[in-house]
Amino acid sequence: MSPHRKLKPDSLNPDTPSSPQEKLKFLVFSLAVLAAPWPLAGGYLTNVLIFVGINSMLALGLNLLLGYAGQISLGQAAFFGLGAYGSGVLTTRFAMNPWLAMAVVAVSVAAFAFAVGFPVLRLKGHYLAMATLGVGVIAHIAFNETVDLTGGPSGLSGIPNLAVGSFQFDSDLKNYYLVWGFALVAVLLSLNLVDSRVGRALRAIHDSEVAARVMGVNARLLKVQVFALSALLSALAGSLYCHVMTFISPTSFSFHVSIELLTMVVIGGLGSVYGSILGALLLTLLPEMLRAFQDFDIVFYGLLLISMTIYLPGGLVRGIPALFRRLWPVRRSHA
Amino acid sequence: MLRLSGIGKRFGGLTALQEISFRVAPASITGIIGPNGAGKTTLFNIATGIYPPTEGAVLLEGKDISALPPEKRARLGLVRTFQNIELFGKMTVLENVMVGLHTQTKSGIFACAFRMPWQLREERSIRERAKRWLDFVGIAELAGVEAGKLSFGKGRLLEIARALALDPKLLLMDEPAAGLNSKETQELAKLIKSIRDRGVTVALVEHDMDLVMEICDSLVVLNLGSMLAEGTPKEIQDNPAVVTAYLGEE
Amino acid sequence: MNKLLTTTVVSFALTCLSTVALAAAPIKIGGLFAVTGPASFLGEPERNSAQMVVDEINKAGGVKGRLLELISYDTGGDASKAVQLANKLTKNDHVVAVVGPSTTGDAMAVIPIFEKAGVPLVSCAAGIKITDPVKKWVFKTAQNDSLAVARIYEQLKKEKKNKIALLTVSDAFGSSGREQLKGQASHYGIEIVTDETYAPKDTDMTAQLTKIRGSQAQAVICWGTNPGPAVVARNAKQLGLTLPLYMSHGVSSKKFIELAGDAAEGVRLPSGKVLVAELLPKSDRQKAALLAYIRDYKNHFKAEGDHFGGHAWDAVMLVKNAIEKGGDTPAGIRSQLEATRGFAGIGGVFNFSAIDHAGLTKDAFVLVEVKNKNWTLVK
Amino acid sequence: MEFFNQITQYAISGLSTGAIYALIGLSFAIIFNSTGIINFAQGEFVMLGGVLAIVSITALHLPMPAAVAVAVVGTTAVGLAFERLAIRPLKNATPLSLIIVTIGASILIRGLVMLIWGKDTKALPPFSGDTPIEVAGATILPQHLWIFAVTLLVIVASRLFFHHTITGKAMRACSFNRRAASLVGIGVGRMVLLSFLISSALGALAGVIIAPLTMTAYDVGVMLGLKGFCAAIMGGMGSGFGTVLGGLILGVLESLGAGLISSGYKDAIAFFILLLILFVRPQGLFKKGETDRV
Repeated sequence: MSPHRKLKPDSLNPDTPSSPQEKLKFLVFSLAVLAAPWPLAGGYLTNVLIFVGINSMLALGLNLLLGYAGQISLGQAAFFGLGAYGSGVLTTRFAMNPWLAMAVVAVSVAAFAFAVGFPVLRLKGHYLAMATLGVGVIAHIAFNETVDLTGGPSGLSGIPNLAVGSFQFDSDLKNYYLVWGFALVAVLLSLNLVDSRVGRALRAIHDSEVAARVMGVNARLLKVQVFALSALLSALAGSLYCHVMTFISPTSFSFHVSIELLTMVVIGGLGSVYGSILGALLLTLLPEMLRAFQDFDIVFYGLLLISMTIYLPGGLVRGIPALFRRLWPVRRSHA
Repeated sequence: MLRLSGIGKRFGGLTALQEISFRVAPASITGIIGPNGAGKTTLFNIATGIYPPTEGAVLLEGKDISALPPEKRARLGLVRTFQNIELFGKMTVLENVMVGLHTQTKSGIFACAFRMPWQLREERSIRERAKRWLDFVGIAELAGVEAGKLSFGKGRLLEIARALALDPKLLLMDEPAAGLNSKETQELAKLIKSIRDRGVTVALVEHDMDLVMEICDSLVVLNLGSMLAEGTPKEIQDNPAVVTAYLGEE
Repeated sequence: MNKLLTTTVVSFALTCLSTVALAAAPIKIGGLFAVTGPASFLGEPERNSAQMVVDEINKAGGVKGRLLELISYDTGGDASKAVQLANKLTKNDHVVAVVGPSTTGDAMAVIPIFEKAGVPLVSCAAGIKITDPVKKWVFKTAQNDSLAVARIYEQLKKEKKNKIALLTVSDAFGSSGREQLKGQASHYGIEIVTDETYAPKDTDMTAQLTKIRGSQAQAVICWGTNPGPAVVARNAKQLGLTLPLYMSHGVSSKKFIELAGDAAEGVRLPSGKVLVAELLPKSDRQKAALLAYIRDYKNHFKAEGDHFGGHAWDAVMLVKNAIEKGGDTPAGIRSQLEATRGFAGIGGVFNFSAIDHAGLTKDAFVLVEVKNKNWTLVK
Repeated sequence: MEFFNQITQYAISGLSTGAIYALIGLSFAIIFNSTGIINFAQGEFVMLGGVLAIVSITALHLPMPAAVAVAVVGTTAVGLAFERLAIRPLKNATPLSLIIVTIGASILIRGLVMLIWGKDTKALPPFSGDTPIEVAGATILPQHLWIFAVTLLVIVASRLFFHHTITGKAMRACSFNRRAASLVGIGVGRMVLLSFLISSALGALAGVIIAPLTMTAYDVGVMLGLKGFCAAIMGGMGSGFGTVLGGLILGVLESLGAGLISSGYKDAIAFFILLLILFVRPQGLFKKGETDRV
């Protein structure tokens, strides 16, 4: 699926829509995800991995928009926040069933993004960046100011855990499988999507919007659709986040979060589903790893961002294999 | 097939085109020629809806399509290639052609994400057809290569295959022979004729006069944004105004 | 697979080792402070104070012959991070009690974790929600905002000023204050005639103050933390606003006077007693603790201790006292915390009970006024 | 009358805040124009300018003019180092990777300032006292006049530089078409370096002159940078008058929004109006439309 690999004609398997390699890759990935908590023995890393899962969904949503369709968004935190607050408010203030709330919120946020998307995605480049940023800022202010509904800056507490019947998702391990269950489905569906008629059209828009339109691709509609889709994924992540945390406050949905997501996608690898996961994994774990440096962590974080962009321009997902190839050059049979 | 009626285009204060009117006959090859800056590419951009004309109308099979965006025109069978080749460089050759089949498939986001059975059927079918188009232009063996890595000549062929995949009624080609060597140009001439023989109307902008004279059924000459002449290659060759315009340029 | 096995064996071995070693090991206390981020003005002095008091205790021989160890993490004022770190403290570090977090948001986010894990949390954040309703494992040392508000309103009532304007910052601190200010107003017969807010990073509040100037207000109450209130004081001076200006305890440190400069003159605010420790009468029960805290802080950090740091000082001392009385198990510490009576700390005199986990009354606050670049007590 | 006075005060307050945004916006636009980079570290230059000036005064006991010089020179050095160490090594950079690098740099600069000079907010004494001046029923501070004056000076200077000097024209040429510029022998790399030099100096200057009003701390850069970015976008990313107008409009919108509608929503109101402007004029307020070339 990664369109960036150096391809010899035979390595792409153009004959099958979903090549066995891709299926195997997904299977291995799923097994790794399912097995990950086991060696961690319920330690706090399991908890960190829950957030990796949530961030993965967010990064994936942004990557579909940015990496595939080539449209920047600096306002993803708005949809994340709408999802979280939507679920939080509906379940606490209106005692709605959490699952129902999640569905209602996801659909409404997607519809909202769809409506906003029409004027916003007409813009290009830095104007688009600015407009999406504006959407993010406005949403963040709304979370802060609608105190009666959201609890304002002091946050909204008492959000219930998700439950199926009497089975409560009330421990790290249960939440881990809950979140990653969603994340895996999102990964699978995204993998399907990018290697399909719609995915090709998105990538076509990215490479040359004019040519894509001349080929009959309704670029404007498709961009708005994928914007809505990324909002949907973000909203779902938000709903999960609020039920896992049981407390939310506006700081978790600020401009910084949008920027962090952008960083995850670029560092992980634009236009790569697994890249989004890698980016989310790295940038969520990084603060944990840098904790040893105490106050210096922010300096290291900045340095890492700069050096990774310089030395791994294609993101981790392309950079790591390239690094391996450079370190252990394999004699390759050239056709 | 295609009728341009009184097309004019101004960019700010600059008049790029004025009073352009001509027809492209069905199943013919029409050449649009003229010195650099005559407004040929601008005319194509207007015909395909990339920008709107300042005045005048574009009619496809008698229907006014002036207000339609490029994607709608493509669905009506109006397709083009580009002077500088606009391929989807990060996609494979085969995928490029499959984008050309976009209008002939229907699966939406959900059908694609959930791999519905009909979506898989559709996918298999367009994959086959895309390969046939690659075969038609003679680059089938490059199906899996990233399009951005193709040579200019092969890229040109891919662009044609991609355009043909739309099953167009009318194919506009912007300088198809530019950057090709003489052997490639010869093959291109053959290809264009075979396209016409499949019933596709072709209009092309071209500087290579040998090619134009060889394959075109009729010609339109532009100069400085205006129509200079219209007629068969023979007539144009004998037209004194055309000769002056070209000689004047040199 | 092989690697997995190794990991498991190693971690198992480590667990055994640590259990064996526990008998001689120090008692581990956790700390969660927002040392970086927008709430660092709270987190930094809190972490410093907590570390300082732990060092001082250890220097003096520890608790019942055992050393204390403070494992403190920086939440950055980010709720998700706070949750991860709370998990780390309870699950990996196996601490017996935790002091912090610094902000109400962080505190509300981590409370469910401590409730579930059964580890006492002594919060340094002020939000009233933290201990109201009472939660089994959660205590707090920071004075409720409601007490600060009551202190100001009493003064206004005394001066017969009953029309006021609010200017609060739109973050957790400001909105909690705003809620209290609005909630208690009617009780004191006070009417709020304008209710304005500003964003934490705003650099100019003249628009809000202009609006206030045009209203009927007889006094302005600004609720925020540096640098916002300093900007407000300066803007008020610029506009020639002559109304009495009240601030919150969020700016009760020398820093405010330094930032606001001349504009700080005449500003009043409720503060913990640490600001005016020298001025307190000898009879004040807190005086000894306050002077000791100020002295220690100056020795350790060459800076002035403020009452935020005091919250952490109180928290650690409370935990230490509880360990002395009730042993080093989380449950033992919890029940001793709840039994604490008459502990004279920095924030006030604490009296916890089964129905009160905040433990302070409004005597914890004094009203101070800036005169000649220094704090004076308002009588 | 009181209402009229209020409105003038809102307008004047808005204009003075707007002038700050404009100045930062200009420094944004200069880098964008010659390199196409949206420099997310721009706000950090502003912060650095203010912090360096304060440190020079409090720690080094320098007089104000010397402190200003230290701040501008120091920040410019950081800007140049940033270009050399982070921007130049990026070969075939995409706009996105450039954004990430500048985000990284902004985090790095912020972190270093925090470690070296602490987290406390610091204040710089005003240049010429703080006795309010009355203008049409509204009051401003002498420092505001400094801001207006410097903004004006910068507009004039940049106009002269970009239109009447060889180097300035060369920089503009780079912004129009880098390839063509390099073909006619303009050292594009040098121009990029120069644009970072000018932009960081300008950012520092902005930081110094606003510090007496807004005070400064290691973390003020983000918000200021964001507002400057908005100003530049509104002005169509030009390096001249458009950006200044964009900044002023943003400032006045905020101030009027806070005074007349709701102080809590003032940023939201400002952004909402900016969005509407963008929807109506997708190319910014002051730039003529461009068409895709194929």
